[in-house]
Amino acid sequence: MSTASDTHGAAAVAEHGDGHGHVHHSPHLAHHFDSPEQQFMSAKLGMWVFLGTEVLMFGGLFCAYSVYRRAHPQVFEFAAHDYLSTKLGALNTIILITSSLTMAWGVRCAQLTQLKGLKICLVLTLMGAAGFLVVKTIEYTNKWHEHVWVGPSNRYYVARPPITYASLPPRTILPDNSADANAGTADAAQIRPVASGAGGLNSNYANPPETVFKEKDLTYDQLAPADQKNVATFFSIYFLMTGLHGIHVVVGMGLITWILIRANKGEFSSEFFTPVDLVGLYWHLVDLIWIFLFPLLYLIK
Amino acid sequence: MSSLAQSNEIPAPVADDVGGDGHHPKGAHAVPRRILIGVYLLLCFFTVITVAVAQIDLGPANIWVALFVAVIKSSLVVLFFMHIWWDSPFNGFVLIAAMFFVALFIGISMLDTKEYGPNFQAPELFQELSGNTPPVPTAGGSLPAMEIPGALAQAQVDDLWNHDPSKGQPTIKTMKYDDVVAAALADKGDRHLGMALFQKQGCIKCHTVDEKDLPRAPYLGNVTLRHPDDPIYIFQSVLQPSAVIAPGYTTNVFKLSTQQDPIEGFLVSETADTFTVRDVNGQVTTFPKSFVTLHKTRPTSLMTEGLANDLTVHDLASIYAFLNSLSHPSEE
Amino acid sequence: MSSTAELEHASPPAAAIYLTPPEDNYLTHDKGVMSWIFTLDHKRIGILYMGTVLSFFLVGGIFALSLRTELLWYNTPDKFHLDKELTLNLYNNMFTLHGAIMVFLFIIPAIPAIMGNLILPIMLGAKDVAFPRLNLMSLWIYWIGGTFFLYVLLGGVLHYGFAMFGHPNVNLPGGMGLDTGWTFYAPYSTTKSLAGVVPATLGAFVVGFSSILTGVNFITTLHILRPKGMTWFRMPLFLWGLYATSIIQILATPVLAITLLLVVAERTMHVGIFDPAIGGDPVLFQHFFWFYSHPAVYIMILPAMGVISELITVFSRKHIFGYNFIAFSSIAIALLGFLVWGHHMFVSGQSPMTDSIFSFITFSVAIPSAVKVFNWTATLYRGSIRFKTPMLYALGFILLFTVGGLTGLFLGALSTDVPLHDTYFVVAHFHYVMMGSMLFAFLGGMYYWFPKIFGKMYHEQTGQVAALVVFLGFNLAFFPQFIAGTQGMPRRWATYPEQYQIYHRFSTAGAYLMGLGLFIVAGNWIHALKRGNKAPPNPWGGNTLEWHCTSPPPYYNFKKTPAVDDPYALGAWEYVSEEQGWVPRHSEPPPLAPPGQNVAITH
Amino acid sequence: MFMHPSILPILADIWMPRAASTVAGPIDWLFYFILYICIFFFFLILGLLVAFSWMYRYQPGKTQGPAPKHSTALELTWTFIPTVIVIVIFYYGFKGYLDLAVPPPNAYPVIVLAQTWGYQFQYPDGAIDDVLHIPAGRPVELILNSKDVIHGFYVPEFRLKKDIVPGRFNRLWFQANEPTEPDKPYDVYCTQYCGQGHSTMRSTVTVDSRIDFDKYIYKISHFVGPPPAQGRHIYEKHQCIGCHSVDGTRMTGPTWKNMWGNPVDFESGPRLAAVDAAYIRESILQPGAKIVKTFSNVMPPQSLKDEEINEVIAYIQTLSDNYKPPATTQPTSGPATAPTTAPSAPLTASAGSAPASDSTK
Repeated sequence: MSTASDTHGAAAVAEHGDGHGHVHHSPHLAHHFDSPEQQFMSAKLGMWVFLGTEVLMFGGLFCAYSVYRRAHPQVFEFAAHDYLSTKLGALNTIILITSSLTMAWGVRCAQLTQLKGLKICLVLTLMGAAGFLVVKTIEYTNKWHEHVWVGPSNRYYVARPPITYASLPPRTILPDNSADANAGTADAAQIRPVASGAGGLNSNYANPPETVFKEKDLTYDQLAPADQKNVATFFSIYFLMTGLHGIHVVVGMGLITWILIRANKGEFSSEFFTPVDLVGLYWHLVDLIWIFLFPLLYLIK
Repeated sequence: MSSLAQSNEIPAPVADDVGGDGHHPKGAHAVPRRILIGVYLLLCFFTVITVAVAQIDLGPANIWVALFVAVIKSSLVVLFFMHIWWDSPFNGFVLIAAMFFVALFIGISMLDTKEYGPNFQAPELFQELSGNTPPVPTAGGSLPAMEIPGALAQAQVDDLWNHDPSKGQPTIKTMKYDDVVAAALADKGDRHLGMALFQKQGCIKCHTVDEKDLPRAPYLGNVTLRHPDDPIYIFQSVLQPSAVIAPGYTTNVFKLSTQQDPIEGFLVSETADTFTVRDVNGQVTTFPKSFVTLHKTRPTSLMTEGLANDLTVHDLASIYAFLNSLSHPSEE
Repeated sequence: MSSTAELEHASPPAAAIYLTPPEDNYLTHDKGVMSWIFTLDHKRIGILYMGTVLSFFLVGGIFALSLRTELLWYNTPDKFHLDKELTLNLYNNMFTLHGAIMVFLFIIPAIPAIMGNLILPIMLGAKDVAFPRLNLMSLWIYWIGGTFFLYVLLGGVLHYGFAMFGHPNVNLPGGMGLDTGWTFYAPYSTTKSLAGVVPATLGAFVVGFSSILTGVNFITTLHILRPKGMTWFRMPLFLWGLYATSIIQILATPVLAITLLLVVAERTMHVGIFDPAIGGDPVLFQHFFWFYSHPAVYIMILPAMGVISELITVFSRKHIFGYNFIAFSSIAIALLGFLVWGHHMFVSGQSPMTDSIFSFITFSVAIPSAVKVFNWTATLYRGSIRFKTPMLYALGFILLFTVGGLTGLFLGALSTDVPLHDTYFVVAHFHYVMMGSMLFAFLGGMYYWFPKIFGKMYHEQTGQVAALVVFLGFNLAFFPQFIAGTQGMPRRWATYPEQYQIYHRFSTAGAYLMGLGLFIVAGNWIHALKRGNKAPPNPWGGNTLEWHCTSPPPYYNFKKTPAVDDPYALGAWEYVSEEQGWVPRHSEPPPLAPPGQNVAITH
Repeated sequence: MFMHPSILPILADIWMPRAASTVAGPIDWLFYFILYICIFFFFLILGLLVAFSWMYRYQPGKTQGPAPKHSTALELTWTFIPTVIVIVIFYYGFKGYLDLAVPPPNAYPVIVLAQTWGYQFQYPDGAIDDVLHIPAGRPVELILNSKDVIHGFYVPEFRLKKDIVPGRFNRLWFQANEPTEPDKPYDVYCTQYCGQGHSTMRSTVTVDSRIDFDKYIYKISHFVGPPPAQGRHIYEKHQCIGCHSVDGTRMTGPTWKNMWGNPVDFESGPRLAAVDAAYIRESILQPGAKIVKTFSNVMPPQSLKDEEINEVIAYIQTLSDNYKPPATTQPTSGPATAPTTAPSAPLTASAGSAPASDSTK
């Protein structure tokens, strides 16, 4: 860990050692840094650490996704296949990748003091982001019209109290108040594994019945009872993931606009382009997350 | 502003414990055009690939392929668009560390939810370690020996049987049902003889009197508690087994599409998609309802008629006395 | 280990002490409220944190005392003929708010945000943290988060205040107190609870971001702003502690953020991830929550360990024993701390396999902790120990941490955890670790750096007496809870079977005693602020960089950064007098500075 | 192999309560094993601190001897020893835990159904009670379900604890060999915070001899009486009693006193002119449908059979002041003669009557 960071200060020292006179007169140098490079590197390190926290934040949602997909694979097949459009997803992927390219290009322009190119790239990136949001809005409105929104506004929303062992089928066929005490001794011992089958115990993690629907597409009725309860959950996860990502896109647009304004004032040059670089990093992270969201949500077949 | 003013005359701290080239400040490397374009084309290419692969059904492999492609794409973005290729390795390390902890988080949470399977039994590993392994269902025919608490030796059984006071009296098969019952009600019976008969007549082969045993017929350890002051019920069950069938002991017959000979026994339990049946040998079978081609219940009990034909009324009463004593051991 | 070699041949400390005239230090540099609220100076931000955090500590403490009072009788509602429903709810609110405020608003920010901000850059020899604006932002974010909690608090006070006089339906929108326990366990928090779960979770969410930003700031500062000579293995151990803490803050807190967002979503939109009624899994919530909240325990204790390492070595006038092992054990604890969250779920229906894995890793965390304790003890060996107030707290810390750590063995072992889980044994255990250890380190550190921060000396004897009172009070309050817990007293109970009453009586008495001690501490500080003697630059003879500048430090900490070497080469200082404190050896004691004129002590 | 606590009697007295289950032995042994380790290390540290503080305290004029900055040998020693110790502790904890984890196949299963704020124990033959009775000397397996939020099941004397998680089926098993003394059952505590009544959510567990247990099961599974008495029985055994009073006092839920036939206001929706069977039935099956004013819905839906619901309704009717018992029905509290189909055991409305099999003999 130390070695890595030590290579940081390097440029700083060397640069400082070279004694470029202009270093101390750089208008962007904060008082507690000794060289623009040091400032630049700390800015970048800080940004990367922050991006790390972003990754972990999304990690929570990915965890929920993984757990539920493992528990209810057929739900994910059914819902994704019937309600998510691969075309729109792929379109959005391309849009984001393109905007990533323009952003990276913008950074390049800033590094080479090509302000005009920088502005063009930023505008293109903004357009990409807007395009992405437009497509997302189309998808969301479709979901709204198909009544597969979050929670109770989802047509598959099932709210019933958690299934209790006492209410499981096996108990109903045991004698009501039994003339037969061993119904409770050996019988119940035999009951347990059976009752824990599909739709039985631990409905959250019950394996779907082995009846295979591979040939034709799943319909809701073909889902195991335990799974039917979780169709709404899939859409919750879908909306949470894409929603949080969408929020990041909106924030990114705000940042890019801010950079654009500063670029208009001609603030950036090969001497000072930190903000452009940082916003670039942020924007690429947004792209990065989508690169994972797309196959996980849209390509379940 | 004051800070800037001051900053001019301040010789600021500088790090000396580091090396590296001073000419290209790290991360400030301007990415060549062709690399940008090339990476972009690669990304688009992989997007097409992943969509295409998703159309092919590889079973569980699909998701892994998709994730693999996603990892390639993301590393392209990280390395070139995000400059890690030229940047200080530590920045990349930060990202990798973050990914690692996400993997950790997901991995362990999945391990738990996966481990917590739908089946109630703890995983075999733990059963072996803890030594509590469930009993293997006995194969057809071979019955595990069942003991009455303080069972009699064969000699004692024979002895009691030979000195049965009621020897020579008319046996039950020569009498009418109502007379037998009436007579038996009058007789107090001898519970030791009853115990001997319980063993000799083979009641014990199916009827358990110790709850630790796996029952193949209604448990009799506390039968007179469940039917207090109702010896008639007991007598009837002995003389006419099929007249009243104890709840849970109706004989079910299932014909399955998967096998030739039918499954016959007591219905232990039933879920949305499965039946579980325990046959007369105590063997338990569970099968999905979808296999069942025919399901009917027998009107008669598995207990054959006339087991008591060669006994006398006194013997019958003795068996009741014995069962009664099982329920009330206190009254020695 | 090459660094150890460096330490051997460390040159004597350069004593470039630069005395700015008293009227130009960071306290007096700018005037006016605005100059504080918008300050970018890490020391001022630290002071602002100190004010806010301590006032939240007061609130949490009041809740603690009131719930201890309720527990004086095993059947409070019946005994005083109170409305049972109301009393129980009130108690649930009290312990929840006590926990939530203490954890999110006091313990977690206390040492990193207060002392980290005040001391870290000076100790490092930097002029400020890497991102002063970000630093100020994290303070403001903390304030915003705190306001959420205050809103919940106000809601509770209104609701129950009116309810006592027969108006049960007076509510702020979504804010009638908080009754879920600070753990927000689903599905109670997401379905049944009628309290202000949403504002409270949002509050914790926001405060979490303040903690994240602080972590980002510290990590960058420690990586980039280390001046000439400050190699990784010349960093004072307090900085190692803060570094480890920052790692946890940036890696764990985001998961808390997403968890709390999910709770809010669950409550408002019924997304069905945690609520079993709509297909969710409550145990999954516990995985989410403890993935943050167990490492959070180390956010609380690691900087405390750093503080103790400083105090022990300075007041026993001796080089810290086993520097590398202490430094690495901090990192080891930080990383292992991420792999043990499941030991909070041994009885929650987690799979036996997972239980066993977590139990094993949990025990492995015990080892670095033990190493630290042994090293601190060994540091005393052949020292010349001065029992100033900070040292008393340090010794108290070692004892309390030993008890807390050892009782952790009971809870880490799978089978003994079963009867002890969720009983007062656990309550006592984590109060010994989080409250006892962390609070003692915090108070010790406050006393230790008080002269440096404010330039005033506190009253020594009062400080020592207060330390003893707090120590006795603490043990009286929490040791009986071990016994109560073993006997089976469950936690979070407002009424309880009579046989436990005796332990609660002791506990409450101890709580009051401790409260008294803390009031003496507060009085001591306030008195010192008003009319304490002027503090010398180095009252304790410490050799870390903050003692190389004036007390209070100038606005830019250092005009000329002193050359750095072994931070624990204490032999380089010698004691002169109360007024001048310690000065570099082989140099004539400096003449007393005439007012308004600065004197440089040159080497 | 167990180290008996009486090695340190004082400690043994104040720590664990009496051990009443077969699983308690190993747990206690490990507990005291760790306890002795803790005591050793605590006094080791304490002794060192005190000794050093005294020997090396600051004395004017006393010069400070040279001391090592570090000693790798020492470091390794006090890294290695704790490692060994914790591994040993982990091993025994792991072993004991496995015995807890896997019930023997012939365990006697009892279903524990928790809801805010009480327990309901269901025996294999369908008998239901709000206190737990178990047979002595026989492995018992508890199957824990919750109707609403997470609860806990904790019996200190058995050293047993498990959370009761809705949607999951946690199990625990144990064997108690000694019957409890009469009227001295063990306590059952809820250990997972579950809201307002958390601290009042308690029950008891009684260990019966085999024969007493059979009698008990027989008694509670053959309760027979006229509908109102049945209703009262359900009221007690299905935890209604936890939230609804029958004497007019306000509890978590509305009182049943004078509820029948009287108007009732709701948090939302029109006022109901007179409480009738339909309303009560709905409130039992879907508690959230209509919420009485000034109350909040903490009641989970109840899974009662139709006849049981009717019996509850019949009982509620008897609670209104203007209730006139039909000439045919007998007073609800008095002994009720059983139908001929049922065993001829005179039983009273409350389950606390004399054991049935006594009266049969």
